[in-house]
Amino acid sequence: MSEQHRSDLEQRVTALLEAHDPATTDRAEFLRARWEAGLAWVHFPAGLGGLGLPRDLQAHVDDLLAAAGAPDNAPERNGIGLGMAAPTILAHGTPEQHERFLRPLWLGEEIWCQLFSEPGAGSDLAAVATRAVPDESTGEWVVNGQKVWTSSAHLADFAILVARTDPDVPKHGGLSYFLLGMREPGVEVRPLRQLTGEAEFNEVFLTDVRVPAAQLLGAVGEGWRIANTTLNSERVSIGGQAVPREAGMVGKVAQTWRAHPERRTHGAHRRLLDLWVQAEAARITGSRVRQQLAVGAPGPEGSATKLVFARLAQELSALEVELLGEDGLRYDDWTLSRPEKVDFTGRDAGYRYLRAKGNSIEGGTSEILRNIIAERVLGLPGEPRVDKDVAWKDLPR
Amino acid sequence: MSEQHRSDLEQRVTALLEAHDPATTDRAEFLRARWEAGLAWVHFPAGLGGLGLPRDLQAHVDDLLAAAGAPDNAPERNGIGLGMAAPTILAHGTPEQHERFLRPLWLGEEIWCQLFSEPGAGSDLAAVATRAVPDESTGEWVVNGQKVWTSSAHLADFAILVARTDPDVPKHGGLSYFLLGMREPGVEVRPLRQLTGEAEFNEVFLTDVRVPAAQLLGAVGEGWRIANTTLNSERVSIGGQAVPREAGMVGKVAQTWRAHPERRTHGAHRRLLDLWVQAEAARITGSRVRQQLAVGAPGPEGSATKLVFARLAQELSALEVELLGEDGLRYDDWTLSRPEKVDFTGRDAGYRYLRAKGNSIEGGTSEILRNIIAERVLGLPGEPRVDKDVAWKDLPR
Amino acid sequence: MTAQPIPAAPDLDLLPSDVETDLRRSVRAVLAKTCPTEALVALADGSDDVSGPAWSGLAHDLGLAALLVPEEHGGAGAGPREAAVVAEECGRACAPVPFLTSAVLATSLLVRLGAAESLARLAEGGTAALVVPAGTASAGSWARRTGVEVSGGRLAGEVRGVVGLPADLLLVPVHGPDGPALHLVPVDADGVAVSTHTSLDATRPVSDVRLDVEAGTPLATGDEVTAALDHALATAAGVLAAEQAGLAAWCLEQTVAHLSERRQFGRVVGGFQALKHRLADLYAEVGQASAVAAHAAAALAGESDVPVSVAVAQAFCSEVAVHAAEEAVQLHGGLGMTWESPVHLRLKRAKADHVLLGSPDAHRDALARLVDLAAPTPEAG
Amino acid sequence: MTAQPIPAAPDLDLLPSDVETDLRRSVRAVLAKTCPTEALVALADGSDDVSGPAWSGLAHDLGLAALLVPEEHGGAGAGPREAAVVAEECGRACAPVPFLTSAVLATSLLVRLGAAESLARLAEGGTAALVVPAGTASAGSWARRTGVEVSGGRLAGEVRGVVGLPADLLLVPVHGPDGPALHLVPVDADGVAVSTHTSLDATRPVSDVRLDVEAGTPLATGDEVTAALDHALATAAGVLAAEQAGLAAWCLEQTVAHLSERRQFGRVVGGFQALKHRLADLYAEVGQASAVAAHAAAALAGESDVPVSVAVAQAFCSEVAVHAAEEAVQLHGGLGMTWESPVHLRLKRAKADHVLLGSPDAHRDALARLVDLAAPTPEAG
Repeated sequence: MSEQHRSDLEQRVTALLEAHDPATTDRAEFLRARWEAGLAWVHFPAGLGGLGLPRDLQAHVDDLLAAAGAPDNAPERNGIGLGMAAPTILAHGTPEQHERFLRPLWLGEEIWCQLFSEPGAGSDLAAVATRAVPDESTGEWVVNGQKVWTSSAHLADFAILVARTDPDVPKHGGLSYFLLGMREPGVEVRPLRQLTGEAEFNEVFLTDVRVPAAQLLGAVGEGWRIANTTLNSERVSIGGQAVPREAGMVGKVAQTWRAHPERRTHGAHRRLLDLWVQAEAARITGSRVRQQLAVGAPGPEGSATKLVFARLAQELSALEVELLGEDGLRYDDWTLSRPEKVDFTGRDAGYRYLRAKGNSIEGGTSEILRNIIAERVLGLPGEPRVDKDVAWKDLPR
Repeated sequence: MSEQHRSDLEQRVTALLEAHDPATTDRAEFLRARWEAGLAWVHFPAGLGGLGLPRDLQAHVDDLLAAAGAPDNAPERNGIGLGMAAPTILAHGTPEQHERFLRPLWLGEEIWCQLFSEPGAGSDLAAVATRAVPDESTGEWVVNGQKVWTSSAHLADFAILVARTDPDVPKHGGLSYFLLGMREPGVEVRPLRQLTGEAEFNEVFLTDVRVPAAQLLGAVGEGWRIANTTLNSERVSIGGQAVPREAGMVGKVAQTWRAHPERRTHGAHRRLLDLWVQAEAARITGSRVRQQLAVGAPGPEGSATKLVFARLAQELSALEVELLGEDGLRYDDWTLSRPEKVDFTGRDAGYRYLRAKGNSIEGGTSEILRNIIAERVLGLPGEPRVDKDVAWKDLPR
Repeated sequence: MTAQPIPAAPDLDLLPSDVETDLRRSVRAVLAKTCPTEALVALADGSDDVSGPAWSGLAHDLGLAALLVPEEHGGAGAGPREAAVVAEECGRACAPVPFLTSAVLATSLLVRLGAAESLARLAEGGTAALVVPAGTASAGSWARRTGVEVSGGRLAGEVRGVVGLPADLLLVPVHGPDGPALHLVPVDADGVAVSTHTSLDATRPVSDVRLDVEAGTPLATGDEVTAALDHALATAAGVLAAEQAGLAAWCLEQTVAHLSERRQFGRVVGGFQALKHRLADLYAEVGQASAVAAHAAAALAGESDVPVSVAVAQAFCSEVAVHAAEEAVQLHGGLGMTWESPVHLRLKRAKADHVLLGSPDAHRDALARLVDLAAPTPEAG
Repeated sequence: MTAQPIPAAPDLDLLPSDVETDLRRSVRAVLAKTCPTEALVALADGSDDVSGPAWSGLAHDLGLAALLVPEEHGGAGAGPREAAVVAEECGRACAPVPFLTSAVLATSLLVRLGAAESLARLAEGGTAALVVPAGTASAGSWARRTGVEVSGGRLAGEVRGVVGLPADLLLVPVHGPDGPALHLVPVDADGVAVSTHTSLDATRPVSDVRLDVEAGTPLATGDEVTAALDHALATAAGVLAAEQAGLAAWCLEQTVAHLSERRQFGRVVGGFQALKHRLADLYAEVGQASAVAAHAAAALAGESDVPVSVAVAQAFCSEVAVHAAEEAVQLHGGLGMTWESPVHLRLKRAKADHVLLGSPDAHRDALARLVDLAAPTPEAG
């Protein structure tokens, strides 16, 4: 069956390439043709850039097109759009919303960001205080609040937003999910500088921002459930690629070790060997997770991937700074910059050390991940909840 | 003032020794004379073996008497009696109870044990299920239940007992505190063998054991409050002595290292040095705690002493086993024995490794100690309690 | 400082085959029946009602004594992946059987040296033991320690700390006048004295072997012995990692089960967050241990990347097994300290396994050489 | 293998005197006023409104530049215990002042070498810096690295990674033809080039110093220099432990305070047990760090047990400070990652302090020699 799909797909790719030679076709035109051919994301439905095929066939299409020199849709520029907004819109949107948003999203014509976290709602996302109130006269929603840790907000055209529409019910039930235009009046984006000196993220202040009724996703009060679709998409997208031995942080440290015999100490040697083993164990575990996914039998081990990655990144970069001795006391650059993605390997050890601290906080803290493993994988009881049956407005804050 | 106390005490000691030359006086007679002189425990009241003086003066008396070759009351044989039962009886007992119990306890004529823990009430002591029911006809209490982890039960004449007298109120309120005769009918003591092969402790089965009304300590329902007096006495008694550098477990491991150059590896060397530093840090911290106590200003650091001790004992003994290579695969003796105290240094490394596992469980688990530090020292909130306002009999078990 | 590239990682199949899954089920059933906790505990008191039935179940009922014996010698002709499955179950059950020492270590050595006659006897249920100190990780580490010498036509010497006894046949590597040689000595030969110690892990006791026997003709000599020892020790070390991974998984599962039942302070103890977080961390470790053990078995089966894969697996799984067992004892509270508890059996086995076939430190030292992470020069540090 | 006994522990007074308690209060008040977080954060952007007022407060208002200068040279004539109190507060406040580098390290060296004139200038508020790599733990570790040479009547060479600059006076140990010598070089002398780097810890920047100056007469030469360097470096290392203990205590207190305020899931976050247990463990570490730092200061003050006490304090407190700062960042969540937060300042300082005056590894290596725990011989392992 899968072989049938593959050969069918290969024929479609060949047809696309024959009709639109990448060497002579304009990039935008080629991408539009790829969309029309259902080769954008083959697991999406026909008519929406896909063919309704299994998700894992996409990699094959991408490989074939890349080999032929075809342009791609610059997915790194729209990670949240492709990884989070698109699957959520597909799952919970109306046909009109599918039509309006998915194509420009995939083509990279519209960039997306995510307005979830708030100063008072980090790990406890359901505590968001940003309010969305209907304007009876226009049918629009009027949004007020503050969001934080928003990557790409300064580049984005749209945002997926979770906001409170009913403060009188317990917190999970009073949320709704919106598609908010980032170019609308009342949206103010400020860079959020981090301990590295950079501002990868933003704070977003929303003041009487208007959202058309057609940009409510799902029903009023369904925001929590829909947000979980988004967050689960995020987890799926982590750790998908095969990794060679000594890739990433461990390779950096190993290179430093090899390059500086004069810096070696027995203490550092033991830590290096121990971390090398741990990094290799994590790599092997990742391989097995991918093999399980490939045969459609995902194991629960994947849930620990991020936890382990964060710890290793932190311990390895800490060791690297120490290996450098006095040179580790330097820093490459504190200048405020606004990188579009994290450049772990292009900068110095001190940067890696500081930036890696975020690995156990962003995208679910290590503490929350441990809760999730303990409860969902090991089946241990959840925390006693004091906020389940209390109206949001009555919760202590 | 303290100087005045000291010289006064020295005179009393001299008088005792003159009247009862240790070289020629019968041991029991000497001890009785010491009791009468108020030199048994100087911080106890006059007439009960003491003089109502500060507790820290006792060490001076003990030193003077030991230097004169006087017999002591073999305190190691009655640790629970002296360390836990006596202060509790003094604090909560009636004059009649003081008269009846304290003198034979101090003299070592009556040995005591502690009947607190149960299979279902370990860390959660207030959950004890052993019942004490009054027999209206005789005024006695009738006790039924099972206790565990009781040291010296097979040697003891009396026990301090916490039992439930009212199952219809929340659990902390339904407990009472008794002085139970261990030679009474219905008391069955069984050795409780541990992973070391030894049975340091016992299980005690209580079947219709009768306790006279006069052996209820404090009021009915006060058991929880009184038990806390006992447990606080226990904490005070831990870690009281000055410790030389490299004493205890760390010394054993260091000796093994020095004795076996052929076993040395760089990995073990780093761990040894790290643990040596940690052991020295713990020793220094203990010194400061003692200095604080000596000037009457106990710091909160003492609360972490047992936590740190347990971890170090475990890590050091683990390293020692590894240092021994194949010799570490041996064990000295699995034979069931009933030692009266833990002999950490007289046995082999494997024994130390296994026995040290108990250090983080007995006398308050490390988990409970962390709770206590977090709540009482750092002031963080307690766990959400689901059992505070529920009648004991209605709690899930 | 030479820019010698580190060995690239092969792409190995880490998922169990259907055969392996069936094998696991069979082994688990046999061990569940033959290895009750009471009987395992009684081993330390010198009462053995368990090792016979357990080995009989594996060796005779399932034919696993001959798992690695080639078919032409009457065996199953299976490989390290299947052996790892069996070992993982032995680790879970804390089984007192010579599977690792005889059916894996000794058998691999005999297979490599083509000892047809001995293999046929093992295939029929006989057992063999390699007479080296238990912590031996490689031919090199064997050669660095004193042992049995051959001179005047006799093998003589003492080897302390040997595992796998009792066994029918002793495989004795010796330092001979012309380099290493491997001799086969029946355990009942004149001049063989085996003294078995009181052992920390009573499910795999340790012995001293003293020999003063007629040398006879060695099975093999020279580099062939060295290569075969390295092969057999690596195979056993990789399979031991699976035993450790199985033991660790059992500890995690038992602890979660216990804490899901036990109540204190009116709550299920497993619901206390500090314990949940420790168990989540342990879960991550145990999952990785399982993966690296599978990787080592696959590397051994494919004869690719063996040195690195085995060293990683031993360095990692030895530590995880001990950590899992220590956490299990602590989180079972007083109950885990009692003689009747199955938990301390795993603690003792994990601690002994930590020494077996090379400590994690020794395997990390091996890695330092394999992946060009050289130690400091003596002047430094 | 020689039965050389390990140094016995002296019985040192570990409790603060009333003078020390008053001193602590004064220093804390000055630093609270002069070191606001915004100003400390701005240092990394090259804007310094803080180091001048902070040092002025300590040096001029409290006279602490001259804390260790003997009274006959115009100083306070205090000792390491008082210096440790000041350093502990500097660690808490993350103060960008040359107290450790000038008032402790350089001053101790000048006192030991009897440099009356220079000491008088330091007592008036001048600053001095020892021109050695920041990680130098002893005269021996200084001697193992290249540095400034003296030849043809000139001092020439480069020393990379120096802390304590800017300073008025450079203390330059050199490798001369007749062994070590110590030269005093005014920072404004011809041929002195100081280049200060962008530093991980902007509150204590790192510089490279290049010298090509007239040699003049050294302040001291030979073994006297070696002994004085060892004394000054040990004093500074012991006092640095107090800085680290203070920094760690601040991190713990701030984290507890933050978690006592912040709510998630309807509960005070500090009430979640997993965090409580981590904070309890950190509390134990921080308390021990404070005790071992006090012990090192007392040992220095009493000139007994200095090498062991200082090595223990550095090995222990360096790690605790980093651990406390890392936990503080993690447990402050996203907030701790922001540029405006005071928490990351401590992380950077703790990580830099870890290198300063010898890494924990270097101090553990020193202990190995001091307490007869010899490393493996090269053949082993």
